[in-house]
Amino acid sequence: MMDVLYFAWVRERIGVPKERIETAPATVMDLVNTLRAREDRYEAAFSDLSALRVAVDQELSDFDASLTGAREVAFFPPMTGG
Amino acid sequence: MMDVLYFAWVRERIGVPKERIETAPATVMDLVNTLRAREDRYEAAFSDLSALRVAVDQELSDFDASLTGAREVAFFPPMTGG
Amino acid sequence: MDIRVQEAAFDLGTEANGFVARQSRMGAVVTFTGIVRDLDDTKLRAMQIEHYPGMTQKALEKIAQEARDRWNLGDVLIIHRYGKLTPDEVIMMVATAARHRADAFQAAEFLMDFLKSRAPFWKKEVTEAGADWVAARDADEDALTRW
Amino acid sequence: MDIRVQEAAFDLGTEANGFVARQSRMGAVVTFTGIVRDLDDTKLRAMQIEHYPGMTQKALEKIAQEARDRWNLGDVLIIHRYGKLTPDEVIMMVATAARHRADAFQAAEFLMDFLKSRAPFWKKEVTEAGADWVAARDADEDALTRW
Repeated sequence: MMDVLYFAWVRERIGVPKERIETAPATVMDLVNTLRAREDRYEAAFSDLSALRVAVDQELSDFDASLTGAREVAFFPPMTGG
Repeated sequence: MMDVLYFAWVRERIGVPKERIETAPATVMDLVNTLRAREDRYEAAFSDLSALRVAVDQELSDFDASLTGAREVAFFPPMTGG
Repeated sequence: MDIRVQEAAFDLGTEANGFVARQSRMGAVVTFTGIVRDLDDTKLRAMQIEHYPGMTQKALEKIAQEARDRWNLGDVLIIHRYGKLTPDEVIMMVATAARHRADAFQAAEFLMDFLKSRAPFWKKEVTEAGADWVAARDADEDALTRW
Repeated sequence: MDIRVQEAAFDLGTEANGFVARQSRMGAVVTFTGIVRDLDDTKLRAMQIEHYPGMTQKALEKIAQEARDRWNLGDVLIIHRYGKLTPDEVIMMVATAARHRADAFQAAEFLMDFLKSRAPFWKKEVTEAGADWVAARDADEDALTRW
């Protein structure tokens, strides 16, 4: 069980800022595939992974990172601070 | 005829901030040699030219620069602004 | 380290003076300030800044600590706003203090380069034509390679 | 260009805010501030800054113009004091504005590098042990070679 967060246009495409996932995907990529299989809005958000960044438990991470023990995963576009 | 100005420790060693020279040295080096020949305090100020900088008519210049038409020559140590 | 992520406006001048006053033995202070501007003549009305509340403070602290490890610094200040800003408002600032200017300059540039691409902020510009997320610039990602 | 050589103290915060307010379309502002500090624990009592009145303003204008020729800048501000300053007083500041931060940072560093070694200012430190002219640092002369 983990929280999945979305920011910026990822949030807008998926339509919610946050949701709880009851399955236990092994990696970020497994989580992405689980989500993509759900509905078109997820497919639209995740169609180009090179345009996305991911954080696991609030640390920047990679799509092949393990989710063992992870409590929070966030997807968002490249950051534009400053 | 030209004004010769001294700044920082050059001014302190020579003892005046400014003086008028009535001769017409051809180059900065000629002016330096004329001054060195005068008194010990000039010799003390000009003994190490690598420690000095020169401006001719308020523009940074070199010791071999011509003084033809120059109205003001200034000698000083390397600058320490900022 | 003084790191603040806030919705409220802040005053650059007050912060810069306060930062200088809190240092001792640091002869050089560099500040960077980012301001909402209508750079491309799009009749910019507002800039909406979204962030990742749980992560932002930690990400900025990590970047600031990295700067302190790399350079001989006094203090580091980062203030970054989120929420709705209008043109000419100050978005964010960093300040660095060091004994000598090279450290202060390099640390400030480093903070800005990492803050741009590694701190979880996203900007949306609201113009006459609609609202659009600001795209990350390749130059910003490239800027990281020099450190 | 706003270039001021003055004996009077000035307020960094007021100047920084004023500089930002006078820009338009410039999203990035960098400032550098130099402060009198007792860097080497010599019980510094004062810093006496001498300059070459006829030349200083012209030299600073030339340096500022060179920066404007090299980078895509909005405005440039330089304020440099002379006379007697006491510890923790602000000696000088530069500010640069640009559309993007790289130009603002590079121009500010360039201004400082040239101002350090090419503007006719000389500093004398008055400490418990006496008064001594500050020697130019080799690092400051070397810094010019990168431009």
